[in-house]
Amino acid sequence: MLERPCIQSRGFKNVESHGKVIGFQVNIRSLYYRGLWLSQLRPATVTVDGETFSGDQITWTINDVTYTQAEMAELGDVHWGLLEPATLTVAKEGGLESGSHEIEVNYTYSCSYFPPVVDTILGGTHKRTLILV
Amino acid sequence: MLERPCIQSRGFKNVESHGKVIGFQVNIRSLYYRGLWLSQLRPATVTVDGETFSGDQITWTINDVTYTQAEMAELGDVHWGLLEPATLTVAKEGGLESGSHEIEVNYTYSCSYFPPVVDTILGGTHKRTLILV
Amino acid sequence: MTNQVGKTKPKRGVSLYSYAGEYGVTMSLEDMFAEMHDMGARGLEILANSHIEGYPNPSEEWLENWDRLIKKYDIVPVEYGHWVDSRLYQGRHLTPEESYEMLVRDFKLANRLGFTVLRTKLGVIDDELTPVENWREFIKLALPMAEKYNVRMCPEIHAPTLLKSKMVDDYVQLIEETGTKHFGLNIDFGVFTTKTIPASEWGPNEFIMPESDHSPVEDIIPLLPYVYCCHAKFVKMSDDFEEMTIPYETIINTLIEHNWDGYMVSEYEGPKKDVPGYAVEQVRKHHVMMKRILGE
Amino acid sequence: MTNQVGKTKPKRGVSLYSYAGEYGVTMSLEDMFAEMHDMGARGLEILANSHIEGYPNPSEEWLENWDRLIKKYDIVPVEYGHWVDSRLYQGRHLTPEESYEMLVRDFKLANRLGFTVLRTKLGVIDDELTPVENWREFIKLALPMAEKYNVRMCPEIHAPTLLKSKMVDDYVQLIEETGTKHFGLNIDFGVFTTKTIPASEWGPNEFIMPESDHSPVEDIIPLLPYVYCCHAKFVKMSDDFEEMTIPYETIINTLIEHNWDGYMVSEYEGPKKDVPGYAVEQVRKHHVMMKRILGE
Ligand SMILES: [Mn+2]
Ligand SMILES: [Mn+2]
Repeated sequence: MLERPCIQSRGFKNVESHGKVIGFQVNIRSLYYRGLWLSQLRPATVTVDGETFSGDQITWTINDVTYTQAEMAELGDVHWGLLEPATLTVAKEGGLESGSHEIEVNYTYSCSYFPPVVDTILGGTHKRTLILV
Repeated sequence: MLERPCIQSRGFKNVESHGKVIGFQVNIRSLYYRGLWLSQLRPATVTVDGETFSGDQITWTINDVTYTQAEMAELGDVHWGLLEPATLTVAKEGGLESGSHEIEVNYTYSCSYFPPVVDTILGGTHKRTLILV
Repeated sequence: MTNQVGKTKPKRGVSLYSYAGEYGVTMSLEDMFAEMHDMGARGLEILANSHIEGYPNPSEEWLENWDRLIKKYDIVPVEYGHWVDSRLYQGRHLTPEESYEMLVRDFKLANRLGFTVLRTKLGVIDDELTPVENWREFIKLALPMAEKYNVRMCPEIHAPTLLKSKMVDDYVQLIEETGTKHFGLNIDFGVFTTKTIPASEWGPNEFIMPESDHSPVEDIIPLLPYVYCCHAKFVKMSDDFEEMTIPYETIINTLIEHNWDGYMVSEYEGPKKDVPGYAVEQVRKHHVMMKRILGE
Repeated sequence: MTNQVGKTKPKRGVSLYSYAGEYGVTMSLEDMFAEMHDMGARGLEILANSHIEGYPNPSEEWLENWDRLIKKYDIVPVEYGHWVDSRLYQGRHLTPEESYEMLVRDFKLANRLGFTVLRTKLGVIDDELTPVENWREFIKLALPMAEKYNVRMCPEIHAPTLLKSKMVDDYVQLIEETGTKHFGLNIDFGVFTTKTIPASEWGPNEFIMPESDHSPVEDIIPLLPYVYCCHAKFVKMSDDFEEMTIPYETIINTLIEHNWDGYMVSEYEGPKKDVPGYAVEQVRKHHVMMKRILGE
């Protein structure tokens, strides 16, 4: 099952490419009561131990397909379901050290049946301390 | 998933036979960390709103097979797994009324790697208020 | 009032929205169906975007499991919640053609899953929740396909909207003008709210519906021919099985008197949805109440 | 001490017992495997009676899913916990033949699932945890089948038992007398406990292990040839990744010095197992510590 918070502890790890650690990954689940089309999402930022990442430093992997945040804005027919955690991959050379890390994830999304003003309000900042082994 | 308490709310209902309500059912899960052979179990009692049922007034249904409590004492090769709630069917003519009910379930079980004295101690009484629709 | 045996009556169901705080964390789709079965609440509302894994393209495996669960728990698929997400792309609204495509995609899926009523949520353009300007255009465009796939599009009439309002008049006008049986209304009983619970009962992160004017229950009567499903919205059940904010006895008796026999699907929108088991118990209490008023 | 690169070292794993408070409620088998994968903790201990659905006769479907998960999460099946439930029937002990049958049933299943070490829990007859009188008889009876199914039966040496004790001597004697490679020991690091956490940290319904004598770490050295797996028991990890009750640095360095390269499977036995996420975080901290001491 998913963990209750937005930020999941399962899936938190460094990622390697060609034998080099190129970043880290953290999984999130949507706390909204319905799934979202990718184009409804506004770009996320991820802050780890005070350092903030944004834009093309972050990709989203949903159902085994990876998207840049720029691509997502155009994808009105790909859906992020409630049972599918999204993997945020954050480009950070060398990754994170083994130990405790303060993670913050921020994003908002549009909701057409609410007044237009909510599109930059729904969602928000989620925080959790995670342990990287 | 299972609910955390021993006494589950899902599955609480009256049971009919040939158009007559002949009793009620309540599901329990084992809170012990390992599953149990049916012969390890000591007969359960169920108390509902102060009225206690025991012995052959109660059957256990595990994995779609129903056992009397007398039969269970001899079944050393049938296993009650942790992911399988047991359905206790309690014979009570007319069943229970729609509304709120205080349920207590009591049973113990043997545990061979602990001193023999624990066989009447492990387990015990579980209580929960359930709503019958 | 004693309800006569044999008379046409509203039926009981559940919107799975009620269990939103547990879904995926402590309850699966099957767990929610099992709850309904225990309560004799046969009528199901799902939210397409929430409860269909792989939406909008569920796998064959998921569909087979759906069929199995519907049968196992004796569920009647009633209402399929979906959205025309008009602000799908930042900076513009969907065109009528895009909205049409979005609707038809859901007609097909709803039909495959056995639903005949759609809770069709339209995008809005202002704080008064006025629907997008081109709604008539794409709804009319979609009517033939709604007929083909045997579904009724029903905007939800939800507080703060009143039953006597321009919005409802506009929807009724479209129905009468076209004579369609494939566009109607979902009435959310929240429009009849006469009381609120103390703000202190809500948690710090919970959304509290602002107080607003309410409609008298009798205002539903002229609309009933167009009402294909109701949201039996509720906020708090007392320990003696009374709902604390909405005049349920009057509502249900009005529906009975006027021979309305659709489904009332429980929609829990009170506090503590995130507390495991809390919403589940609230829905059970809600059905004890409805069963008593219905004389079941 | 700096651990030399390339030297034979103990390996890290997890006993799923650690997640007992979450299993079936907030975690599935797959969730537990995913946790292990995140931690690079490849060695798996299951408890047969807990983690095999349909035990002792899992379905083909379950077995196929097992194989898929083992592969997907790069898991090494290490230790299979099982029991000879000597008081299976009220009023009598199992006969040697019945115990033998119970063992062999598990040999076959363990072998099918890929395990080579068994944590074989024997029934006891008194408060000192003396094993049943006929244990030698059925263990010897089972040795040929253990060889056939490539498994090692290992009673767990667990506090309050000491490493220098008649019980351990008896087990070692059987090994030396028979020369078998299919009977050995599992050492639970709880035997090295030097401190306890305050009783106030435990909840009202939690079992607190009574204090008892402990073994010095070096007492494990002569036993190492017979130790096929260790329970890396722990009770509390501090926020700076120290275990509060057991001298881990000494234990792991002793194992390294003596070239013991089996699996240490984390076994969390501290407070708050029922608090979602708590044990999960404790196990992660435990692996941060083990990784550091191992110099990984
Ligand atoms: Mn509603
Ligand atoms: Mn142990």
